[in-house]
Amino acid sequence: MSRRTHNLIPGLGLGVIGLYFVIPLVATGAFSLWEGGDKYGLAAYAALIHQPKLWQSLGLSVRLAIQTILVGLVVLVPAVFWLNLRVQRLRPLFDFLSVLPFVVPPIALVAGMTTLYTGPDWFVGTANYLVVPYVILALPYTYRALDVGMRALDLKTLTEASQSLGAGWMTLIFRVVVPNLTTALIGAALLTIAIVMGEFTFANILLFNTFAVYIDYVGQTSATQAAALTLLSFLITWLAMLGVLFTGRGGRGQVQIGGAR
Amino acid sequence: MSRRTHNLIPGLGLGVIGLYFVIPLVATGAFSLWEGGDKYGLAAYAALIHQPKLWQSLGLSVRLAIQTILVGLVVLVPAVFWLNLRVQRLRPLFDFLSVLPFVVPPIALVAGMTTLYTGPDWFVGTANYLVVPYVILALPYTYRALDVGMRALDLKTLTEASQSLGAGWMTLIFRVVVPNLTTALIGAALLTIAIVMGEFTFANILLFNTFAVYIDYVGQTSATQAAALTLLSFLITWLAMLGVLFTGRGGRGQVQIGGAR
Amino acid sequence: MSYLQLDAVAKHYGSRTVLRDVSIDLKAGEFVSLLGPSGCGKTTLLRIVAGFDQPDSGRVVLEGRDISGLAPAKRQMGMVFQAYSLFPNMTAQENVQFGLRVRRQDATTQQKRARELLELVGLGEHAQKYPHQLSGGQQQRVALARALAISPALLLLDEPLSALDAKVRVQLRDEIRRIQQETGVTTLFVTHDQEEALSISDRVVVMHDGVLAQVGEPAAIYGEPANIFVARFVGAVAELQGVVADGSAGMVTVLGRQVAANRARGMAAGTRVYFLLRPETVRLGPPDAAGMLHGTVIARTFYGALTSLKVEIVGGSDCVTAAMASGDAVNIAIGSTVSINWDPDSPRLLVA
Amino acid sequence: MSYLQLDAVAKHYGSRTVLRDVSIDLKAGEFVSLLGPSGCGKTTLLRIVAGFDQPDSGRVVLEGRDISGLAPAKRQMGMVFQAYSLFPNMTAQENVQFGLRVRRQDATTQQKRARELLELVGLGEHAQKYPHQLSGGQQQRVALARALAISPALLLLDEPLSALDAKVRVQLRDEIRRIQQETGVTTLFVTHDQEEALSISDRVVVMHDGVLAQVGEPAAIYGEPANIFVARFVGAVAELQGVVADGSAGMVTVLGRQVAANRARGMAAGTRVYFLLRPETVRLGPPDAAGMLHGTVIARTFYGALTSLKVEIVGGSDCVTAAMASGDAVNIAIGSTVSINWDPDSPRLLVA
Repeated sequence: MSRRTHNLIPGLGLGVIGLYFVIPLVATGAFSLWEGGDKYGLAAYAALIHQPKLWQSLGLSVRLAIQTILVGLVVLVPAVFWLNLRVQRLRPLFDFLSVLPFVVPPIALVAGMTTLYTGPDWFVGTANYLVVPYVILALPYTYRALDVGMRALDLKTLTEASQSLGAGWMTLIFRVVVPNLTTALIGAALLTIAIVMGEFTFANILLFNTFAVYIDYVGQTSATQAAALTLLSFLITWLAMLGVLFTGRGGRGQVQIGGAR
Repeated sequence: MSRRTHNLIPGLGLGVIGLYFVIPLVATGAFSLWEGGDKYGLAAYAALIHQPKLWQSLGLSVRLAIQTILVGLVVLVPAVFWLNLRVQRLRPLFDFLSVLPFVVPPIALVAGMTTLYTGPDWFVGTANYLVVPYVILALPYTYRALDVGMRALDLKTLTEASQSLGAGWMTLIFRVVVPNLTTALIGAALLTIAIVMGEFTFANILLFNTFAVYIDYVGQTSATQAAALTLLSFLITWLAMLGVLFTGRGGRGQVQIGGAR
Repeated sequence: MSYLQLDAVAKHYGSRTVLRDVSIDLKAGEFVSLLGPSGCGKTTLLRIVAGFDQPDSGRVVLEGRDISGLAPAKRQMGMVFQAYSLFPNMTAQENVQFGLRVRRQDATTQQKRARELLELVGLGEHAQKYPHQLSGGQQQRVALARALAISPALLLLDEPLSALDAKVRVQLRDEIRRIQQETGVTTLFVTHDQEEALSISDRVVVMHDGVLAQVGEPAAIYGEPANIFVARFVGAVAELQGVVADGSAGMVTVLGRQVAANRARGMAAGTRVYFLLRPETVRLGPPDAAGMLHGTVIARTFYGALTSLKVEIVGGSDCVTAAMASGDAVNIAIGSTVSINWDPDSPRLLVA
Repeated sequence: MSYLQLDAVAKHYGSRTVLRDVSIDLKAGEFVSLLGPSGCGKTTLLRIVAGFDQPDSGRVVLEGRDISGLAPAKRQMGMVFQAYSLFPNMTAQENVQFGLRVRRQDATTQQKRARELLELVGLGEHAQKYPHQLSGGQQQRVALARALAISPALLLLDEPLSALDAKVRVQLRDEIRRIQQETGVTTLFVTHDQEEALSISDRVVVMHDGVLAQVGEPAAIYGEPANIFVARFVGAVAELQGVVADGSAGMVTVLGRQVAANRARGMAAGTRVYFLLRPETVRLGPPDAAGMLHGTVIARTFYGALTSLKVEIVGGSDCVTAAMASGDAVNIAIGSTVSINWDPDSPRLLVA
């Protein structure tokens, strides 16, 4: 096989993946502008803007996203730090825990949660209840983002350097670790937003009216409005992802050079 | 903060995460054995075994999982190989593409697919149609597993060594790359199984009767049977994950030592 | 009294013994190198002094105070690491100030001291640069300045030169020695490179498999190796099998010939010895001269000032290496037969 | 006719020029080193010869055939890399056989040849071990055997020693030279270590910023540096500012004194020159002797056989370094005043 052929094949693979994302987007876009027959216009968008439920669901999703980010970081930053510093041998365990959310089918988790929710009465259910599964859902990305960031830092050497200079743990974390992890932290936060904004299974089954649930609800009544919402949802999450991409790029350069051995 | 305190905090965080997984499991297990009143037994399990729909849905999910694995690996192995070998600078783009599935809310993707599905008539829908979104859903894990495996290999040097010895691309891939990636490949496959077995949103909305959909369906008629199925589903996916954990461990050692610099 | 005292320090990882009852004393202001091959325990020993590893038994005593239980942050030791260890988010100056900032010194003092130290390591003009804007050698200089900024009780250097290019390595080595002598800080330096250890140290501690093979001044380590491991590890040496022939006359039988070696005096005849010749003590002459041994030149290696000739000794496959000024070596062709001589004081004998 | 010919090879990465019209000829069986600091283009040049990088212009000609367009796999070049490059899933023997297997040789021939080569690199007993069971030095030996197994048209060595410990590095260096001479394979060796290049090569190519600074035999590179970069990079040298005082008598004014340097003969009076003295050509004497210069000994560095003394010259802050047998250096105390002399043939002069 020549070199050129070799380069074509994965390129083709990427192209196919790309098309899979682009075709539905374009089709959705076109469809959202359709007003029946030969007419195209912004009617679907106009109709949506005046629905208070849209803004309520969007607000709920944003609030949940922020709560999820905070809880996730407070739990994971020390855990991943500790992993990289002292218990490298536990990495397989961490890797295992971090993929559990994909492993335990969400539907099974929901069934478990529903059981608890409808069975014994003592487990109260508010929308905040969703933060727990969302932290779990965001776990793999938050974990990965933090782990990649910390690994690139040569954390062990930096920690020892900082200790030999007399710094305590607080100085170490807030003056050395966190400032060099801003990229990773922002990336984790943006990913969490994307996930929470898009999560449907839990919210739907547990009967909370989040943004994703609202899209589905609209879809049942107006196909063109659903298409318009879908585009909006794409927009929000893609913006979040572009954020990840660009912070990731800047940070990559910084980390790569600074942490080089 | 003393060293001991510091070690306690992340330990606590892990414990909380662990509890979150354990409590529903135990509760679910107890509930699945409940036969009303004070009676406990295996009635729910017995009732399930004789439902042909259970086996049909399980079969469908397994078939979809295998198809997804094959399509995913054929697309991704060359792409990740090419990334690691020639286009390291495209890594941010790959990272970006690989998280798209979380970014594009599944519900939005489904809405897009439904639009295409119900709109123009030329897009035919069979259960195989699900393989496309499932490959996309599995993309991040397959990508990560392959990328970690290939990075640990110092692929560039191995490729150049192999080329300088006169090997072509086929020899390189099948004699050098793949034999050193078995761990990564098995890991990717098992993760894909776990994801496909658990996926609910697409199958439910597109009206295919996969295993996860069946769990949900049972849950609406018999709470105890749903609990039993949930446990079964946990079992399958946890076994798959334990597989990942153990192959991951063996391979880690091999890769670490062999590819050490 | 000794400044730093390592007292029977032992360390095991599982069933593997890394250090067996190692005891070393350092005088104040001394520059001591820990020299040995990979896995000899030298880095573990340094890390125990720094407090990053805990000994299984034994004590680390600094100025009479047992610091074995003290956290690394309390030990007041400046350390330079093998890997580049500067904080990537801080400039060179901020890195150097870090230890002072932790000690809550006032900003002016911090800046003044950081400036001084950056001047000392020759980087006064790079104070505002970030680590990724500095070369590897410059980063290690900043790391040195940072370690010195806290006026450390002890300066610990963990192979700080091994990631650098050969030329930079030699420059920074000389610089480290100069700075250490200027500041007078007691220093412990870990290296696997014998030339590095010999050239930079007041005393060298040669380690092997977790024990001390020899402790002494560079000239003593090189000139009077205490055992065959040290003889082989430090410097080049030709190693022949010998038997003491005459302990009163100082004669040893090597390859069937009696040769002179004053150090055989007093040894019992019949004692088996390693007969060791440093290349620079070997003199080659024309084959007709009355040589102690004869041989054939089989290889020549040019090192710049010196050239070494490898000579296969007649009557065996053993070789000796002779080092001489490159100008003199030009006249001896490969393949030519030569006589081999040495001053009877030169050979070192180690009982085999 | 030359065996390998690099003909005006140029390479740019974006706006950065890595190689500017580099031309080198190798004779069959020659061992040539590419020597230079990081970023001088030596590795890029090697990779262009191997086919892993493409030159922007220029040709690579092997035995009269232009191979510039040939894929790496077709070039029949054995390469040893800086990073450990053995296939982790194969034993040492399988690694060595790999190239033969690709060439579909029969199994018996493969095994026989692999055995021979493992014996050649001294690893006959480790044939069945996997890479992770071998030390770094052993892995590089296997890599060398693997590269030689295909009877390469050219052996390419890309800093194969730089990841190894100092002692292992020297051993493997000598081994590589021996094996190259036994097999007679034409070899191109990349290194940043001048001692490595001088000691192992038939010819050395010193590179600087993508151009050839000097090409020649090790003795010529060391003894007659063509420019100040080579003089500084290869070996230690004291560098003084001089002005030719008398071109017919061979006198140069250095630090206000007229000193002898035969190479000034024929140069116009008033020419500004770098006045270069290698440490081994500097002779120190008692201060009352009629020295060309006088100075104060300010530092002593022990290297084993040799000791170098750094002398600050009276009348300036310039220094010269004198290297001498360690036994002789013992008698000269730090702080003592000495006279500095040299053979008038020794100083090298480079027009500034």
